[in-house]
Amino acid sequence: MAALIDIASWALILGGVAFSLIGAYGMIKLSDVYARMHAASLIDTLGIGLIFIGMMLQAGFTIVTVKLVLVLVFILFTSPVATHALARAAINEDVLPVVDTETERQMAASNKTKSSEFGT
Amino acid sequence: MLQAISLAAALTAFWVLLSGYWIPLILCLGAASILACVYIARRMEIIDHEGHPIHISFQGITYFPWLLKEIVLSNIAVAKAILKGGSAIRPQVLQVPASQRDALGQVIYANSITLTPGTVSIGIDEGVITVHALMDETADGLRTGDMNARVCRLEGDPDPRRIAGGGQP
Amino acid sequence: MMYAAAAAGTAVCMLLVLARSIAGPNIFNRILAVNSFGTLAVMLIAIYGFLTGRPEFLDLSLVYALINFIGTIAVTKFVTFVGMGEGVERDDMGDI
Amino acid sequence: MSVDVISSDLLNVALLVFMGITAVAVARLRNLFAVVMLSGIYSLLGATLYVVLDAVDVAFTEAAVGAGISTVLMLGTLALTTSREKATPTARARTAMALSVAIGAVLIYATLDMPLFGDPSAPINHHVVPRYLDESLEETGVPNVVTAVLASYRGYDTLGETFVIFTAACGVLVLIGRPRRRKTDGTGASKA
Amino acid sequence: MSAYAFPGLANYWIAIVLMMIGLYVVMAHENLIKKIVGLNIFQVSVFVLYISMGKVKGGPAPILADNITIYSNPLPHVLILTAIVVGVATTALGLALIVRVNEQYGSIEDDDIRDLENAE
Amino acid sequence: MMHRKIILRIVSKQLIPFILLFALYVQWHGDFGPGGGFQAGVIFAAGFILYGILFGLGTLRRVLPSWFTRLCLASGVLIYSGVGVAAMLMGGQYLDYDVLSDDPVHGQELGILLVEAGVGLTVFAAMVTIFCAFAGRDRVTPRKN
Repeated sequence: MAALIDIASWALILGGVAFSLIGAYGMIKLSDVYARMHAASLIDTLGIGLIFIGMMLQAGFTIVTVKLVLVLVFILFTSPVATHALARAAINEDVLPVVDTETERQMAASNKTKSSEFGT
Repeated sequence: MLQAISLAAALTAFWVLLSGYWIPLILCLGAASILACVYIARRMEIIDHEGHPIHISFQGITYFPWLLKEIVLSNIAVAKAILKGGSAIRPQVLQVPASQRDALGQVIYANSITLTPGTVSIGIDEGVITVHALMDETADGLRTGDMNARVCRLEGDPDPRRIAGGGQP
Repeated sequence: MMYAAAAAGTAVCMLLVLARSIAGPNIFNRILAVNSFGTLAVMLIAIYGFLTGRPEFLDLSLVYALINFIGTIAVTKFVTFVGMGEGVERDDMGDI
Repeated sequence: MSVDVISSDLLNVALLVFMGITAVAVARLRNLFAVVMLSGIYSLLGATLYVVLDAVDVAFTEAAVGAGISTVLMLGTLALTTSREKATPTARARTAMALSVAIGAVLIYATLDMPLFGDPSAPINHHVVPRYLDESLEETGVPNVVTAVLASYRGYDTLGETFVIFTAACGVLVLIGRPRRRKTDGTGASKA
Repeated sequence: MSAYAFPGLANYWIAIVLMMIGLYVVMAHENLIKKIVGLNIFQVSVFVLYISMGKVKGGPAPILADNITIYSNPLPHVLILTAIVVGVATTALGLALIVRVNEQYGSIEDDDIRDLENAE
Repeated sequence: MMHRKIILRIVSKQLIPFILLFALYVQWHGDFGPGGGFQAGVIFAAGFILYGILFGLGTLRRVLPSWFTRLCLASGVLIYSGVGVAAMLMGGQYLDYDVLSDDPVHGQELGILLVEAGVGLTVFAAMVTIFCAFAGRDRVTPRKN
C-alpha cells in the first residue's frame, strides 16, 4: 500500500514538474505576451496542482494536507484574476495580440476602457 | 444578514482548518477574530450576494469536477502544442456569448475560461466575453458553448433578490 | 529523492522564467513572468518543507501566494495609470 | 551525507546565483518599472533563500514586507514621479565599479577567517544561543524560539524597532501626508 | 561530517558580491529611485549574510519540537526579522522624500537637482 | 455599474475577509509557528491595501478613517510600553513579564501575546498610513527648463 502511494506520488510530482517545465519553456518560446499567458497558466494549474496532490498523498490526512488544499484553492482562485487583470492592462496600453486578421485585432481593441469610465 | 452568518460560518471553518490548536485562549481569540472580520466586511460592504455567493454552493458539485477534467485535457493539448511549436499554434481572438443572468455568473464563466489553458478572457462586457485562444482546438472547444451552458446551470434558478450593482446593464 | 527531483525541476523553471522577466521585451511580459515566478516560489517552499521533513510551514506558501496576487493587481493598476511614457490624466488618482 | 542535505545546499547556491543574475539585471536596466519588478523578484528570491536557510520567520516577513509592500510603495512613487532613468555617465560608472570591486575584495578577504557555512561548532552557535534553545520553552512556554527571543529576551530591542516604525510612519505623514496646497502664484509645479 | 563542506565560504562570497552590486547601483546611478532599489539589494544581501551565519547544517528551523535536538541559530533570525520591517519603514521614508524632491525640483536625477541648486 | 473591472471586484470581495482572518491567525499563532506581530500587521494591512486599490482611496478612508489609523499607530506603541510599565507597577522590572501573572510562565505567555498585539497594531497602522499617503498624493508635472 505504502509502495503504491509512493509510486503514485512519484508519478504525480514528476508530471507536475514536467508541466511546469513545458510552461516555463513556453514562456521563453512563444511569441507575444498573450500567447505566453497560456504557458503561464500551465504552471498555475496542472504544474502546481499535480505536485501538490502528490505531496498530499505523502502527507495523508493531516493538517499539512489541509493547508496544501488551501494553498491550491487560493492559487486556482486568484491566478485567472491576475491573468485577466494583466490582459486588461495590456489592452489599455495598446499592446494588442498578434493575430491573423484585422477583425480579430479590432475585437481585442474594442475592449479598451474609455477614460471616462475609468474611475467608477 | 443570512450572508453575514454564512460568512461567519465559512470563516470559522477556515480558522479551524488553519489552526488545529484547541487551547481555550486560542479559541477565544479565534472567535473574536472572526467577529472582527465579519464586522470589517460589513463595514466594507462586501457582504452581498456577489461577495458571498451562497446560492451556488450546491450546484458546484457537478460543475467543478467537469471543470477540472477540462483543465487537465486542455493542459495536455497546450503542452503538446508548445512542444510541437510552429503550425500547431495559431493565436486568435474570438467573442463568445455569456448568457448568464447576473454578473457573478459571467465572472465565473470568464474565470473558468481563463483557468483552462489555451484560452484567456481578455474582456468582459454585457453578455459578451472576448477571448484570446492559443490554438484552433481550444477555440473550437469554447465555440460549442458547452461551458457557457454549464455555468448557466451552475447558477440554477437565478436569484430574484438581485441588488443594485449586481448585474444591471 | 522525489522531492529533490521536484526541487531541481522547479529551480530550472525559475531560471527560465527569470530569463523572461529580464528579457522583457515590454512591461507586461515582465509582470507575467513575476506572477509565474511567485507561483514557482510557492511550489518551491512547499517542496522544500517536504524535502527537510518539516512540512508544517505551509503558511509561508499561503503568504507568498497572497502577496503575489496583491502585487500583480497593484502593478497592473499602476501601469494603466502611469502610462508608458506620456502622462495620463490623473484626475481619478483616488482610485489607484 | 544524505541526498536531502546535498540538494538543499545546491538549492541554496542556485538561489544565490539567481539573486546575482537579478541584481546584475537591475543594475543594467533603465526602465524603472522593470527595475522595480525585478527588485520584487529579488526580494522573493531572498525570502525563498531564507526558507532554505531555515529562517522561516524571516522568510515570512521578507515575503510580506519586501516583496509585497515595498514593491507597492515603489510603484506608488513611480506613479508620482517618472518611470525612465537617464543614462549614467561612464566616468562615474567606472569609478563606482572600481570602488565596489575593491571593497568587495577586502570583504572577501575578511571572510577567509570565518567558520565554514553550516558549521555547528562555529562560535556564533555557542554563546547565548544554547541557553535560548534549551530553556526558552520552560521559561516562556513558547515553542517558537524566535518569538520568545524577539518578544521576551530582547524585548527592549523590539520596543525600539516599534518606535522606529512609528517614527517612520509619522515622518511619511509629515512629508506627504497632507494633500498639496494649490499654489496660485505659479511658482510651484502645477497639477497635471 | 566534516568531509562534506560543499558551500564552504561560497555563501558568504556570493552575498558579498550581491552587496557590492547594490553598492555599485547606489554609487553609479543618478536616479534616486534606482538608488533606493540599490539600497534594497544591499540590505537583502546583508540579511542573507547574517542568516547564512546562523544556519547549522542538519538543523531545522528553530521551532521546538520533540525528537529534534539540533536547531539553526535563532539569534540572527531575530535581528534580521526586525531589521526587515525597519528597512521597509526607512524605504518608505526615503520614497516620501523622493516624492517631495520631485515636487520641488521636477526631477529625480541627482545631477539635475545639483544643477538646479547651482543655478539658483 | 456593469464594468470591466468586475472580475477583480467580485473575487476580491470574496477574498478579503479570508485575508484578514489569515492575518489574525498569523498574529495569534506566532507562538507556535512562523508568524507574529510584524508579519500579521503587514498581511492585515495588505488586505486593506487590496481594498483600497480596487475600490478607491475614498472608500478605504470611509471604512478606515484616518483618525482611526493614527490612533492605532500610537496605541500599538502604547500597548507595548504599557506592558513594561504594568510589569514595573506589579513589582518587576521594565518589560519583565514574569510578574504579570502568578505563574511566571503564564506571565511570559501573556506578556508576549500583548507585546505582539502592540507590534501588530503599529505595523498595520504604519503600513496603511504610508500607503494612503502615497496613494492620496497628486502627481505634478515636471517643470520644463
